[in-house]
Amino acid sequence: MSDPVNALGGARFDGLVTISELPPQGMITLRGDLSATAVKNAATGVGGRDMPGQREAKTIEDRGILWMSPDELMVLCPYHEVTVAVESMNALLKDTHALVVDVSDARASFELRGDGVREVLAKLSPADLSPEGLPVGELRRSRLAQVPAAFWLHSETRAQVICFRSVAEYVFNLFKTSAQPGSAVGVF
Amino acid sequence: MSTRLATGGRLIDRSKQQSFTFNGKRLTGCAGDTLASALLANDQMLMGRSFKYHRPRGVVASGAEEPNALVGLGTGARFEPNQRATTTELFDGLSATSQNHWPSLEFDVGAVNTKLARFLPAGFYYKTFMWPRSFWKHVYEPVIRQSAGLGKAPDAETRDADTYEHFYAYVDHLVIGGGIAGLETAKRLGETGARVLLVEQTAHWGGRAPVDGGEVEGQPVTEYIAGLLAALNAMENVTLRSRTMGAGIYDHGYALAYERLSDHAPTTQGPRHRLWRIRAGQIVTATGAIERPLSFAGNDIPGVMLASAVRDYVENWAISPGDRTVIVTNNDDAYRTALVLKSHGLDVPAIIDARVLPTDSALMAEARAKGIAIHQGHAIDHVMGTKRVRGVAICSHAGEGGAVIEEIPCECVAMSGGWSPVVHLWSHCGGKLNWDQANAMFRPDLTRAPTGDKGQAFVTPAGAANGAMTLGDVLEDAVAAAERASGDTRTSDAPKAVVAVEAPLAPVWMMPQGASIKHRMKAWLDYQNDVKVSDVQLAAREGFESVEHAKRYTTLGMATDQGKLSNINGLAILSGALGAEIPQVGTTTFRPPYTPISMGAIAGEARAEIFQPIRKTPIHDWLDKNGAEWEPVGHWRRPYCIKQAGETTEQAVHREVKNTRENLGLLDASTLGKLIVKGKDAGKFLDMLYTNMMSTLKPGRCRYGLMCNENGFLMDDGVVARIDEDTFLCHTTSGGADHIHAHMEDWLQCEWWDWDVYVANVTEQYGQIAVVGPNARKVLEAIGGMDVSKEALTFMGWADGELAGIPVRVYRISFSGELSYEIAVKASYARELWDLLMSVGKQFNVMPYGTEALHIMRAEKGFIMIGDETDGTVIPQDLNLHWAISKKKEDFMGKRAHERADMAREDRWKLVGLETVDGSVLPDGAYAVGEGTNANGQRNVIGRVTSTYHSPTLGRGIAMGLVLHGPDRMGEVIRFAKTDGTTMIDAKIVDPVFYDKDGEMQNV
Amino acid sequence: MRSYSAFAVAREAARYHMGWERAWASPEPKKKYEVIIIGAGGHGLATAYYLGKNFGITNVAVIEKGWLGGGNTGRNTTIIRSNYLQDPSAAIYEKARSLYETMSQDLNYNVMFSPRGVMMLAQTQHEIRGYQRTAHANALQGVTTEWISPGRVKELVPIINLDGPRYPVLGALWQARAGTARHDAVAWGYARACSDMGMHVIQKCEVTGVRQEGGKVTGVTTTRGDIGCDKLGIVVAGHSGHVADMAGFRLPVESVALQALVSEPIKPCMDVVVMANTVHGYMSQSDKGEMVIGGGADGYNNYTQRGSFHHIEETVRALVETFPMISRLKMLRQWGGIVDMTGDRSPILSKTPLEGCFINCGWGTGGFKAIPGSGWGMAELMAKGQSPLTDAFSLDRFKEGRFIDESVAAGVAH
Amino acid sequence: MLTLHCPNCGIQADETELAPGGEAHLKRYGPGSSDDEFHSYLFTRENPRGPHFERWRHAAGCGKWFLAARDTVTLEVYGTYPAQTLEPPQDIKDAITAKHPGWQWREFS
Ligand SMILES: Cc1cc2nc3c(=O)[nH]c(=O)nc-3n(C[C@H](O)[C@H](O)[C@H](O)COP(=O)(O)OP(=O)(O)OC[C@H]3O[C@@H](n4cnc5c(N)ncnc54)[C@H](O)[C@@H]3O)c2cc1C
Ligand SMILES: NC(=O)c1ccc[n+]([C@@H]2O[C@H](COP(=O)([O-])OP(=O)(O)OC[C@H]3O[C@@H](n4cnc5c(N)ncnc54)[C@H](O)[C@@H]3O)[C@@H](O)[C@H]2O)c1
Ligand SMILES: Cc1cc2nc3c(=O)[nH]c(=O)nc-3n(C[C@H](O)[C@H](O)[C@H](O)COP(=O)(O)O)c2cc1C
Ligand SMILES: [Zn+2]
Repeated sequence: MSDPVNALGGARFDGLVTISELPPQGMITLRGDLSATAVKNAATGVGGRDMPGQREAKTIEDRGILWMSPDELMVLCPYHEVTVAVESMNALLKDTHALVVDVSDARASFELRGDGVREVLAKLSPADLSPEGLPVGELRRSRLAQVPAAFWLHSETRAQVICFRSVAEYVFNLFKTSAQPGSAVGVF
Repeated sequence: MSTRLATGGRLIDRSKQQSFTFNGKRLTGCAGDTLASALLANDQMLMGRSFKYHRPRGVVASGAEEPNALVGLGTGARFEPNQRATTTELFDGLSATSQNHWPSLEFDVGAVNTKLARFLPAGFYYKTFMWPRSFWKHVYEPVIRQSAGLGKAPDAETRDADTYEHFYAYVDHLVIGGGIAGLETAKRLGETGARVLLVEQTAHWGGRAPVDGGEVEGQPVTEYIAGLLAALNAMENVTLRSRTMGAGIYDHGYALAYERLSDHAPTTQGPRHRLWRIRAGQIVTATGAIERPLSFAGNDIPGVMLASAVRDYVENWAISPGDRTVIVTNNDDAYRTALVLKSHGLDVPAIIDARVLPTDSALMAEARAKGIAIHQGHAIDHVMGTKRVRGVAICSHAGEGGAVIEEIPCECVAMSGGWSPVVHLWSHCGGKLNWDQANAMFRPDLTRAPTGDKGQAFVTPAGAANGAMTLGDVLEDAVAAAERASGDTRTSDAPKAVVAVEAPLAPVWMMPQGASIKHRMKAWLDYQNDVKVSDVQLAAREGFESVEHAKRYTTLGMATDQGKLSNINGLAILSGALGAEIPQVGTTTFRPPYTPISMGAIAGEARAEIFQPIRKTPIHDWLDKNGAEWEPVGHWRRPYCIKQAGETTEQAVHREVKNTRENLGLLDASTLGKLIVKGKDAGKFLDMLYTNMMSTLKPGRCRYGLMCNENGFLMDDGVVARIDEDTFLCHTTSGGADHIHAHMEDWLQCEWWDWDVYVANVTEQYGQIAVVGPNARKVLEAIGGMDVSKEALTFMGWADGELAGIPVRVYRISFSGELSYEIAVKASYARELWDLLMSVGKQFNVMPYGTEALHIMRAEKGFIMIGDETDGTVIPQDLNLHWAISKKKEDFMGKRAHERADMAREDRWKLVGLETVDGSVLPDGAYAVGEGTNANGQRNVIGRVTSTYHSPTLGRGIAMGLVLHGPDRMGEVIRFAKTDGTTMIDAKIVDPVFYDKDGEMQNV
Repeated sequence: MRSYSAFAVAREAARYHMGWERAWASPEPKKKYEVIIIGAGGHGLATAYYLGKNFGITNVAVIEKGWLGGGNTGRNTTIIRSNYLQDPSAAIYEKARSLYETMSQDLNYNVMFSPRGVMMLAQTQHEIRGYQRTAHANALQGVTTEWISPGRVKELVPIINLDGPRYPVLGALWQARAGTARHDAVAWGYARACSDMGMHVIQKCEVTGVRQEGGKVTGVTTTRGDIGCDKLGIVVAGHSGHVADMAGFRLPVESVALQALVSEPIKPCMDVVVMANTVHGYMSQSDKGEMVIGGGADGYNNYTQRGSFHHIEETVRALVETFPMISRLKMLRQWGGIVDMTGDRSPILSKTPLEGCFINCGWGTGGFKAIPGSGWGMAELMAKGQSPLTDAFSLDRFKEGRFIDESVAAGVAH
Repeated sequence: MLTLHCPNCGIQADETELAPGGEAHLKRYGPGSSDDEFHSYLFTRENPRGPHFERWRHAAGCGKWFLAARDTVTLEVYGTYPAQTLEPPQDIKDAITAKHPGWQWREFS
């Protein structure tokens, strides 16, 4: 078995910001009662960060935990650890009503770097992308043009976007358009 | 003639000459010109033709309200019809053409309509053109269409060369209009620290004030404005955008703004327009006021302009509209125009003022002091000239016209009928208006503002838009608006302004007051649509009393300027004709956009490739490179077939079917929905969702299931696999994945939230490859890694394992009737597995197949297809799927619905197989014809085709259909009609399973 | 009533059009009428007209809360076609279409029915099958339709983009005798004809209550007083739920906002009506030159005549893709209407639980085209208690599960 | 263009992130119910001109359903609340009554 192949083979575009498709990333959907100890332990054990609060994205390198909804987390870990991670989480949750599923291959991720990350996103998403509306470290699930996506800012100049794998090319093309040279808005 | 003055011009840069063409003629203007000012500088008064009568028309206004000076702008892929010359900034190389005439602007055959005007009053077409009947379609309508319309249609094959984009913005305050009111309000709001966005439709800040003059806080108003701008620019929390029009206000604080990024500089990189979609806490409409024309005979002749526009042209662009300008007015403001003209050395032979004032007001006195003759109590009887003004004939305003006192030669008439606040944006979302009798205008009723999601008022007008007309009042209102919007009443006092005190205006709706019918037929209200005073009066006379009826009957206010100049005058005429008060008659509805916005901007980025998302499977690229003929399935692309060199589509499909039945076929089935359902109540939940029993399924096994909606109709089907005691994996149709996922979440969240069930959509986690055909097992064995023998992996079983080291889950299910394995593999490895199957499969004659082969094979087996056999009106019983409807379950979705009279009916059409007698293929969707006709004279029908194919396996047409008492009529021949309704095709009712009735092939 | 003609216009021109009489009277309500119709939209007025014309019942009042024709009749995109799938629909819409052909002459009012042809594009295999099914059904229903090739589509609509990268045009269902009409004129023409028969069209009179005695209707309460009647027709489109409530019954109806927009007028460039259901857009060009475009409906109850902007965006996006040359045209005006959507998206023409009270509603997004047919059937139903045109559209079909589902083949309902 | 507060994720969501789901607090009728009950469950709707209780899903967001009390004429939102609620909360009913004295709503169960 060779290496996993992501949707666009690591595509990249330089415009108002630099867009790059990120390499495969372990992503585990964890559904359960987020206040239950077993659920917390399962998440933090693999994600390597504390439990996030509502809408928080807690990440460090390729690990982390994203708050997706009141009963759902996305746990991030290195791609090749995912099978083991799922097993370990399932073991912890043996007696708890919870669901752990590997969704690493069902997603595509992009990184946006540069001064204009907020506005490149704000051309596509109806979310409030001002610093007040989306502080660094807050996860926003919304849409990018016509598809759902989740994104958060690691810093004022670096954003990460997760979407479904099948629309990776669409999303990448959207970014190519919203980051096209000469289209800076200059509001944030 | 109109020309450029030697000096002056606030907005132009004489050092930058720009060349442009108008109707092919090369002309020059200056940077800072609008197309209108540049044309006037070149003595091009005549700019277009009106809609109905093709009257010669010149520019009447200087801004967004312009109804006449519309041009076709640009060429080819950048051609745009109906662009207003007054809001088109000049650039080097601009090319414009005038509209609505043939053969030329100067000599227009259509102008004969002007001669016929008397026969073409409002609504004449409702009364004529009725006979002979066929003439409407073949004669009258084509002629009407040809002479109507305005600008040229872009060429049929035009592809817009520019791009567009959207931008979503959230602000506490959106201020629309960058006149002095908007600037002052924005500054006050900015000082609170709130997020403020200020938009101005033109390229310049300050609105009317720099032209109208005055002093604020001891400074000339222009300096005061510069100070405001500097302060605003310095505020981090304030964003200013010029060339950005507030286009519409919608519910819950939503607003659209239309930014024109490169219309003034078409060679700039980047999008042409940006549509801002703003969510604002509060919106301030500081949109100013628009001057009203006066209704006198000949008020549409080129050279008749609004007084404020004349002033603008002189001050902003150093245009002399003519050496001699007659002013006609009912208010003091127009005197400013006289003074401005005078100060530039131009002649004002007379000011005709409909009012009779006991004493001179300040502006009047000033005018008199400059030696201008003022004719009080007078009116224009008519304007002389055809393609441009030659002079005016004046009469007493109180009269009925015709008694001309004096004729005054002039080239320009500057008219002012008072001002109407721009209340459009205030009104878009329900803001109400009051009639202000003293100023003869509608102004916002602050107690009836548009309300937002909390029931709060969220729009506030400011300045002239709120009916404040003098500089001092405007500034005071701007401060008050900031207080209203922020709720903060502790702001400092309004800046003090010094302006001339004006005498009150006198409403004048018709000039002279008792104008005769001949005059009224020449007094224009709506210039573009050629609606005259007489038309509105005719409408009233004929019973079109509601202002909405009058609008629709006369087309008043329906032109591209949306009645910015005409509406108030029109409804005043209407109320006069009805003997009603103006407020009782009311206004028509203000609708977005404020001025027209491009379709491109509305569509935004969604064009071509990214018009809609295309979903791609991990195997998509391989298929694309290897001859896939794509078919859209939802947002997915699926290969209809995979063509080899030289093949037709049909040949490819038949080859694929044959090869799959004889050797080995591969199908990319990745688009199939895959939903994980887990929890101790998962079985119970699926029992509710599926018509059959799922809770009894054993781990390791699969079961085909049907889903109905609550209304009883089939909505999806698929194979459910039980993974373990608590976990199921439900396959859905390709189109159904998201929908069924949402359906499950709906019931779990909203009805059975106490059940322990979680659902996850893992559709895209896996590529799914169907390995199908007699050689299916062989290829898997050749690849090696797991036991796929008949014994180890029985029909309708599944197993986890590895193939050549790639982890897979293999389901032994078949939709083709052949030996078949569906292999789920992580999407990141799907391509690798596919490649492996293709290469190892070579020795077994592997070939990929597409959706059409899939459909044919399932039809040969008599399997139903959601969307073919079902259409939202079909219940499982219709398809003889009783075996899949549990009798044991007390309840499941659709069960109650099936008990209703119509669904329990004996004579519902039922599924059967159909074989044409001659072996041909039945047409898709054909109906079987019964005896006679129904009460409405329609042929009675007794069935219809649901799917139909040529079966390469059987070498004949096969079909399925729903037929009245079908299953009881095996062997009977029924007749299907072709689309001519008469040609019949005979088909025999047969069992729907055409191929391998005993299922031997799939059970090997 | 003086008749309209070119001659009359010329005669009037000589006296500066001072001699025209009112198109309809503006009477005070009487105490009682034989029949009251609530709602002076197209359907209400047509019902009244055919009560008079076909059944001689002229003691009729049509009561309108605003100005006649000001509801959806005055704000629709005017598409008239009858290529429906299900028999009952095809029957009533085809009846309507054929009445439209002679309406100008029947009413002596030019409603500008323009049989310019309506084309429904097929852009997926599924749509091809759906439209072929409709074509087959139509052949047996006496509705002339035709399946046409992409080449023929392009001939008829030169501005269309046949090979959009997303949804190539694979063919179309073509109804040559379908088209458009001047919507306001339909209401005005009927109102004038009703008025001429002595009926009362009473505007600015809102019905606020339905009066009944012993389970039988006796009249209505209005903002201009009580008015009695023997029979009552409720024909109020988006307000049906509200008025039915006054009459004491509830409906399988929800009111939502449906939008439309027009571009600035341009010279003729498209002579037929094109509907592209896959991408959700349709467009025609009016005689005045605007491109008339239908937008989507909100998915939630809404009594504002506004609606949400994203529907406009979706529609315009689809049309720019289908007709790229409109990209640089401009939207002039957008508006909304409140449409009444039933559980199966087909109309209701029916008796009601209240004796003597009839309802005609649920035309939703597509009832302009049905106006004369609906009026014809409704008048028969009210006069005789039964009509083959309306039989299938009764209220009880929802209880029985006997739906008339048109979404089956075509998807969109205009 | 509505904006509704999603009680599940705390976002003030734009209408384009939301999917409407029709009238709220309907009681499901299954086998054993009368034709009338079943018919009114499936089809008969309040469709009020005024306050309305309805279902919404934060579709392009947290994916969760919630309920909203919204006026169909003014579009005022009296409040949003969890989907797992059998009857509108009292504070929302109070807010409605304050705006529409005497407004009646049907029985909830
Ligand atoms: C944007 C849009 C586009 C459309 N496009 C098409 C199309 O292309 N083709 C097509 O066939 N159909 C179309 N339709 C649908 C069509 O407009 C309607 O189905 C049709 O006009 C309904 O006519 P009506 O007479 O039933 O209702 P309306 O014309 O709405 O008339 C009902 C009348 O009842 C009055 N009323 C309500 N309550 C009361 C009361 N209490 N007392 C007194 N009077 C009352 C109203 O004021 C109104 O005038 C469209 C609709 C819209 C909104
Ligand atoms: N004395 C009079 O009779 C009289 C009458 C009217 C105005 N005025 C003078 O006009 C000035 C009024 O100031 P004001 O600021 O209220 O109005 P203004 O007309 O000066 O400014 C309004 C501004 O809003 C812009 N605007 C309008 N609609 C817009 C839209 N939809 N989107 C973006 N921008 C838009 C205009 O381009 C303009 O710049 C004062 O100087 C006042 O004295 C005087
Ligand atoms: C077929 C059709 C064509 C229209 N053409 C125009 C037009 O050319 N100009 C215009 O201003 N409005 C036009 N309208 C829109 C009306 O002005 C108006 O917005 C619509 O009838 C709804 O009424 P309301 O906006 O008063 O609520 C048109 C409407 C329809 C139905
Ligand atoms: Zn949410």
